[in-house]
Amino acid sequence: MNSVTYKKLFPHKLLSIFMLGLWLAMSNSIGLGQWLLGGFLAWAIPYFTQAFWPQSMVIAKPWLALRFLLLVLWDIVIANAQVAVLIMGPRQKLQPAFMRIPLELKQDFTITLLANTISLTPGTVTVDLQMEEGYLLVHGLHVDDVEATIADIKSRYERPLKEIFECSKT
Amino acid sequence: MNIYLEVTISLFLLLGGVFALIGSLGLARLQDFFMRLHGPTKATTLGVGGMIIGSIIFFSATEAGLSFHELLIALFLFITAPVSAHIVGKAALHRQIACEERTRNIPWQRQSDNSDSTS
Amino acid sequence: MLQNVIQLTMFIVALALVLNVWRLCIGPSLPDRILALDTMYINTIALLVLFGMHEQKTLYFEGALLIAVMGFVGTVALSKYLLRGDIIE
Amino acid sequence: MTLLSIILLPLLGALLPVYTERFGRTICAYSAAIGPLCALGILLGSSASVFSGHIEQVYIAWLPAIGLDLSLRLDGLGLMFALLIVGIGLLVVLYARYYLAQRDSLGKLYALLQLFMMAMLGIVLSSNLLLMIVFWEITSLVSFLLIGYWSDQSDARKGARMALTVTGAGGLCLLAGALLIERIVGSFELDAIFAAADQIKAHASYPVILVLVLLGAFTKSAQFPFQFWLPHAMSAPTPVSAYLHSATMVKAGVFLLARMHPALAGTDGWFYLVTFTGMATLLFGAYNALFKHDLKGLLAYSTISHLGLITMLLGFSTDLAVVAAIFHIINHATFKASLFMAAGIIDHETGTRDMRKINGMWKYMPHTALLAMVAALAMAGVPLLNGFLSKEMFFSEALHIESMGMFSWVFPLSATLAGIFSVAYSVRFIHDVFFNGEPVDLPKYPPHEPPRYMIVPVEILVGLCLLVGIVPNLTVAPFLQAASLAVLGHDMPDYHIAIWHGVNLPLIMSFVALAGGLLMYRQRSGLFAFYERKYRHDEKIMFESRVQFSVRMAQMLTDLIQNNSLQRYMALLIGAAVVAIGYALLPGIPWPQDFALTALEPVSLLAAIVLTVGALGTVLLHHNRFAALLLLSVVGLVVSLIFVRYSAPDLALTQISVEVVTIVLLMLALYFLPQITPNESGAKRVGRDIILATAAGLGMGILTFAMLTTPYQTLSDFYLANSVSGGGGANVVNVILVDFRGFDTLGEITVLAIAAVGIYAMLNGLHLPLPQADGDGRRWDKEPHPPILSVMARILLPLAILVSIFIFLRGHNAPGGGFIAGLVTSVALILQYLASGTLWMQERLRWRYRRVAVSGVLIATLTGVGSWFFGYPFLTSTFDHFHIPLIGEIELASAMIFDTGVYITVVGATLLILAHLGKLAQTSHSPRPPTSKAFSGADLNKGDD
Amino acid sequence: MEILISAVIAILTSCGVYLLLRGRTFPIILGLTLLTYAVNLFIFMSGRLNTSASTIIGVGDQYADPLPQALVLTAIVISFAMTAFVLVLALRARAELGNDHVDGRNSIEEIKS
Amino acid sequence: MNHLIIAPVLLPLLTAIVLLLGTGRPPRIQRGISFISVCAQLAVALVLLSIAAGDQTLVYALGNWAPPFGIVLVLDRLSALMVALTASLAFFSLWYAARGNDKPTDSLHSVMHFLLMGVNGAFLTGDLFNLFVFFEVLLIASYTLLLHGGGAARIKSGLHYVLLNLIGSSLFLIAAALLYGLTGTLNMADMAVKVANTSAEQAPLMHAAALLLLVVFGLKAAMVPLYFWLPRAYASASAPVAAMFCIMTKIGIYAIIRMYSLVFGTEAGLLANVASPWLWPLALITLTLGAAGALAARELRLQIAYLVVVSVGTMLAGVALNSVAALGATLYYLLHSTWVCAALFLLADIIMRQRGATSDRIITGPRLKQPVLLGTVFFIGAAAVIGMPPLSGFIGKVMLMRSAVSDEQTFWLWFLLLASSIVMVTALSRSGSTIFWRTENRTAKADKADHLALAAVMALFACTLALSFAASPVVNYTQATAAQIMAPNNYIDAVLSHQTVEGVHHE
Ligand code: NA
Ligand code: NA
Repeated sequence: MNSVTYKKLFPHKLLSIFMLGLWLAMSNSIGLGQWLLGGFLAWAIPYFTQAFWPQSMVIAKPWLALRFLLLVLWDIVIANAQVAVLIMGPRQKLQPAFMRIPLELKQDFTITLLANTISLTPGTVTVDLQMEEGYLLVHGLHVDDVEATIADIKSRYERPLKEIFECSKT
Repeated sequence: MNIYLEVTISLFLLLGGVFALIGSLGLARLQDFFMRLHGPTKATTLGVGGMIIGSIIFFSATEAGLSFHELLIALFLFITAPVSAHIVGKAALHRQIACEERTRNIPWQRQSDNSDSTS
Repeated sequence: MLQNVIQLTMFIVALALVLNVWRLCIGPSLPDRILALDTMYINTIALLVLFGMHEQKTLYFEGALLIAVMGFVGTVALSKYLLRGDIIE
Repeated sequence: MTLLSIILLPLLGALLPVYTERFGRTICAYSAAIGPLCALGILLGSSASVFSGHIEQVYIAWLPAIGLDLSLRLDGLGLMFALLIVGIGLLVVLYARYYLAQRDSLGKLYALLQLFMMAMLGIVLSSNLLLMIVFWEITSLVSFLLIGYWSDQSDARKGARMALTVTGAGGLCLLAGALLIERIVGSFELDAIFAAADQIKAHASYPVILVLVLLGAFTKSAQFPFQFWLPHAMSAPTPVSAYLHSATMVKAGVFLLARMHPALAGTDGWFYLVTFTGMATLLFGAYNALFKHDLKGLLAYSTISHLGLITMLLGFSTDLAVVAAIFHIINHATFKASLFMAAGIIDHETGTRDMRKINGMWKYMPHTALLAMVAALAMAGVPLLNGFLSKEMFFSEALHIESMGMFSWVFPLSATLAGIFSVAYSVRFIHDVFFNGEPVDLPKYPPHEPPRYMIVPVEILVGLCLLVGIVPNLTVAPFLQAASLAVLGHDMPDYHIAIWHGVNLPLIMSFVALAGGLLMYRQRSGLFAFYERKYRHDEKIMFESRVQFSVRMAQMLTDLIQNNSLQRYMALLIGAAVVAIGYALLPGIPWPQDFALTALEPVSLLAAIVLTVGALGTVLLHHNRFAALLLLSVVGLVVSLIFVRYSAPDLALTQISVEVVTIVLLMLALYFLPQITPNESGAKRVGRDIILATAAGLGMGILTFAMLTTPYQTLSDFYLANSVSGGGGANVVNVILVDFRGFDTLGEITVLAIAAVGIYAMLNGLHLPLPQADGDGRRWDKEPHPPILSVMARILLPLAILVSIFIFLRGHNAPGGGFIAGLVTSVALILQYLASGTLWMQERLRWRYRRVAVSGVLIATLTGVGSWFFGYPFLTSTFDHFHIPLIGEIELASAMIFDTGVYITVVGATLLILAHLGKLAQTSHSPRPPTSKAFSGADLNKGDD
Repeated sequence: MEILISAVIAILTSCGVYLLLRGRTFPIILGLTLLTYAVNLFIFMSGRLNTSASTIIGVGDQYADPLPQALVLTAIVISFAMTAFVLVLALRARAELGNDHVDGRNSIEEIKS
Repeated sequence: MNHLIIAPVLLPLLTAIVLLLGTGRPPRIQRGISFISVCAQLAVALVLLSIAAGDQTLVYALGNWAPPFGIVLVLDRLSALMVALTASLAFFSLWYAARGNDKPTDSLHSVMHFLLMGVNGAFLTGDLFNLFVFFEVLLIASYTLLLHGGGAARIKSGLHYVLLNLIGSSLFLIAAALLYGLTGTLNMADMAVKVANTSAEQAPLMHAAALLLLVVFGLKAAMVPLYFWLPRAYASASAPVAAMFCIMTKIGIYAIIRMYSLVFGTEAGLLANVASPWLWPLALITLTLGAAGALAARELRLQIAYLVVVSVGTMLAGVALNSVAALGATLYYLLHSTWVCAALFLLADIIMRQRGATSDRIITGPRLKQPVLLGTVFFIGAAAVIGMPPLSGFIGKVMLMRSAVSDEQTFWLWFLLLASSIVMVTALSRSGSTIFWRTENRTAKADKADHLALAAVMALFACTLALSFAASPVVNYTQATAAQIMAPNNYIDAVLSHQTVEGVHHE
């Protein structure tokens, strides 16, 4: 089996594994029947929908990815508390700002991940993406220093993402 | 179900509930759209997350074996919430909805106060 | 105790829903209203999760899952309408 | 059967001429004559037995359930009439052969004439009153076609319509009368009716019956005040007039009077109604006839007058009056038919019927003139002619009626007066046409004698006038006797028809009439001037204007009610429903007596508040359509929460999925519609609508509450008990859907498939103006597919499909099933459309959605059909458990295949609808320059074009 | 709760009916949707209020009447099909008649002229 | 077990599916499939008719679930008659349509078969909710058919028709749910038993449900004040559709007869004959307004549509009289009016095509290409629809008039029937004489009517003539049908004692 047909037969291995896990979680059961059925579906669905998602994502550094994931989760939880305080606090003290974050990332997928990460972590929401000009427009709820926040985002989220997904081969 | 479990679940639930309420409060009381956007996107999502954890513990304790399927809901929410926020924000941006005056770098006012501009 | 906490949380979430619908009514802008609706979807999910615990049944899981999917699609469609008018191009 | 053949022969004759017309007019005429000739032969053959008092009868069952059967009789009255109908009909056939112009279709005329003859024969030979009415109305119908023969003439059309309306209406009255008679007698058979004559006359509804039957007779026989249609029927070709207005159509009315005489006559009601109607008609016709300048007009009014005479005689009801009436029927038929034919000849040869132009015809066509003059004298009642005899009898009877006491003199007086006029118009007919100087401005000049055979019918008829007039006992006596027997029911009274009874009062009256008539004609110029001044109205115009008026009234009424306003129709429909509920609950709303209400829950209360805000908000914000849409979604969301609250997770799943698809759909449509609903309802309308809406809401609320608090017993225990064992599924709702009530589901997915097919057809070729900006005039965003959205949508697709398969597979035992799974799949694919666009999707998904949808229905249907092969009814399900090592037990149910059909249908239909609607913008055109205000509020003010 | 549910159905009906009586297609369709909600709830209520019950055999010990639920499902699907149809019909009407009035006339225009 | 009962539902359904799957095939093949199917349906319908004539009520339990738990189809005289009438109408409509009146072909034929499925299902089903489902099937099909061919007039009337019927469907659901909520059953026979035993407290609610159903069926039947949708809709529909639609009002009438004899009939205890006091006056007003509309109409097809309204009024009056004689007469009249009105719609189409731009407006226009032939056919049709003897309309009316009992009934029914007849005489003589006689001095440029299309029209008229001259067997059938309807216990017994097939669903 050459690599092309192999790739066609199993277009998204990672997705397949993920889906199998999902299936087992959904059916709330780990019987053999569910493994078989889930395994079949985890193969069949990506196979039949591959036309919809042609480029496959490759994680170059899985451990970094895991670390990044935990980081983001942590950020979500901790900083959410801050936002809660901000929301409940006096409204007039908030210092909102729009920020343009210049992008080093090139791929749709990673940019999307970055944008979503920014949105999920507190205080910032990605409201626009300009691919040609290469920046994300982010709204911050309470930004003391615009430049610092941009730099923080770039180092905290963009760089790891670039390493995980885009710096692999090519 | 033992009392510690109950307390844990209760904590998760109440915390989640409070976050959800705060998110909605933010939506209700903040001054402009872009500020309001933050509340639901995060607080509410996190709140639901908390409740889902509570639920997972609850059902894992009451039914036989672990019950993970609620996790799927949280997964979906965390995947979709930022995209929702993005697309609504984009719409607002497109419509150039009035912002609080103190907002810096309002994109459609770039010509007038370029001084503060980033990049 | 747990039942009382569940009920209380449900009440809190319901209160959040009322706040959402208030925002939905007063707007003022259409994105505001869409945002309010989207929040309502999420709060509804919370309500379903809580209700499942209240009833001690897992029957509402699919409902919550579906609301998550449908709420997302709805929000996307509504926002796209404001952006492009033609939501399917 | 011979009787039936008498009726059917002309019917055959009706078909022949249409076919033979192409072989020339003579052959056509011969072929037309064959049927009537045979019928005549049969009639004459039967006459001997009729004379001997025998009544030949035929009965063929047609519709015994309602008493409508082919029941025929040939008695004296019928024989006499049948002979007139067939005999004069034959002469008309001959006459028409020469009368009709080359451009007119002779075959059509013959066909109609014979159809008419058939109907007339039916009337006079019917032994069943209902059957008689059948033929009666056929004569009305066919006369419409005959009078309208020259359909390009406005007069002909109007005359035809008038005749049809008047005589048709009379026929319907007669029908009502007949039905009333049948209620009393229990049969439509004449024998039964005659036998029950006393019973009828004594019955409370006799006056109604009498009036209804008389209305039938009077309209047909052109009695005052229904006479007006007859003069206008003169726009028919003359052969038609000669036939309809001498021997047939108009005589049907007096025939009916004679026929029903045994059953209805002999009461005061009959006497007054019939006599005075006849008298009024007699005078009215006679008076007007004198002043008509149209030859046929004169004859028409004369006909009216003579019909009045006959009616009056039948009103007298004495035996001799009846005999006189019958006698005059025969006489009038002969002389009037010949006069019409003569008039037609003159018209034919001169090109006009205006007596002011036609003068001195004696010089040009002496033969015709002689015949016409004899006939006219018969009409005037001059001795030695048949008219004289019956008129003498009439005078004599008029003198004998004493039931009016001291006022009985009105009868002889009016008879004499009518006689004077009758003489005067007859003299005018003779003098003004054949003498009175030279013709003026004739369209055809010089006139000459008609073709030889055209005049033969006139000769025969005039000959008959003379024969009857001179030797009545050798000619008509037996017919008269037989007919009288049929009408009176007993033998003829002792009477004697003779030319000379000695000098008696009737003779003196005749002489007064003759002298008076001549005198009156001499003084005509003054009378004419008087008439012109006094009497100028045209019944045709009046009738038409009345019809026009009723048409306008109908139009006003219809436009008033049917104003094409959906808002009104909706209000009426909803109002009807409100009335239905209100009326039913009026006697008392069943409040619960010992019903424990469930406690109010705070969370539910909050949810209800949210729902109320959503619903009211939708209404209040409905002018801003997009905002209303958002509020509507809230309502849907809370409704699904209610489903959850009350133990219906399946419903919640369905509701939430359908909701989103519907919202997407609404937005797809809203793009092409105005964004703002104009404020166009006035305060009154809004007030009305609020009242109606409140009433409807109140009604529904009360119904709900009453239902919720009423105990009930349901079938559902059966479903709960049999779901697992009989349907193989734990989710009872799903088992009901795919098994217990799978037929409903089959219908439901068929609805979905049809909707898809219909929408596909509607979208085909639909072009809508493309809005270039949103409601506020903002141009659209330039980016059609935001990349973040596209990426996430693609990631979500496999996940969503996984979820949908999960929901499908679990559906039989847990909330879910084919329908919801189908919606989830559809929504996942719609998300791709939203995020990446139609073109992108078309490259990846090459399904033809219509086929997909239909295939789903096919799968479901075939699953159902499959059970036939096991000897079970449609849709019988089967399932079994299989134990597979390592995996465990697996259940396979045929219902799953059915559910697959549902799934496929839903996916196909939903995607067809949404994808094709989404494609609309690509196929639509953009008729306007892309200005920023192109499709906004201004749109409403400018109107779209 | 019975009163609350009745009130909810009453309000949905009233709002739906009011919108149904408007003159433009879009509000009418909104009204139709509201009325459909009311009707679906009404059908659902013909199985009475069942809390803490289910229609899944083996889940819980109380069972709700499953039949009305099945009927509502059918009704939802059918009304979805109908809504889609009437919506496209409204578009077609807009194209053919030039406006979105149900009677094909633009009443503001008429009032003005 | 006789699977033939379900054939009137499945045959058209499968035909429609096959036609849609075969989209793109030449019209010839599509028409062929459609026509063969409709012939088969006609044959099936006639067999069913002969079965039902044996006075046996046949029950078909779908899914082999015994009534009242599963859905049943019930074949009695009435349903057999209606199914046969539908098949005959479909036969002629599709025959006519196949002569070039069916473009785009695939959608017309397939949707027509979907319609047939819905109509037949509605006639055959013995389940109230299933009746709703089939109503929806036939309605959605009818919406599509009504719009077939497009154009502003169709769209406008279609919009009204669709929206009104959507409300009607909602009302149906409310009524059905209410009845379920009170009786706990949807099977009509079972419901009849339960309704008959209604307590006094429940009676008002039942009454409300019964009257709501009357509104629903009244809307379908085009009863005043719910007839508004009909005239414009019928007048603007394409000819084969308009002809086929002549069955639509009869579905409402059928439902009224079925519901208010079986469930709310004479034997329904507290709810006996709840519809009668409404039906009678509304029927008479319908009759009157229909006649006025026919007189007022400015277009021929609109006039015919109003004649349909008149026939609806007539039939409803017969139903309201609530006796075997009246019901028998009504059913006979139903056959008559369906055929005649359908034939007139088809004829109007032929006429309209020949008149070119003048179309069917009742004004002076060019001379027709075949004035005598078309005129004769029109004349017969007009006479039949008015109720002139000896045609079927007359027989039907006489039967109906004879069935009136009380003086008041007699007066109003006779008066209005006869008055409407004379109004129709005036109306049709005006339109007929204008169209055929008051012509311009030029002949229409159009082609002669297609022979086979014309033959379809004439054959349909021939049915009317056959109905007139061979009235006796038909009247016997309809009278026996009426007797069967008025004795609903046979129906109830047949359904409730139905035995399912052994072997499945039995533990
Ligand atoms: Na003269
Ligand atoms: Na589009």
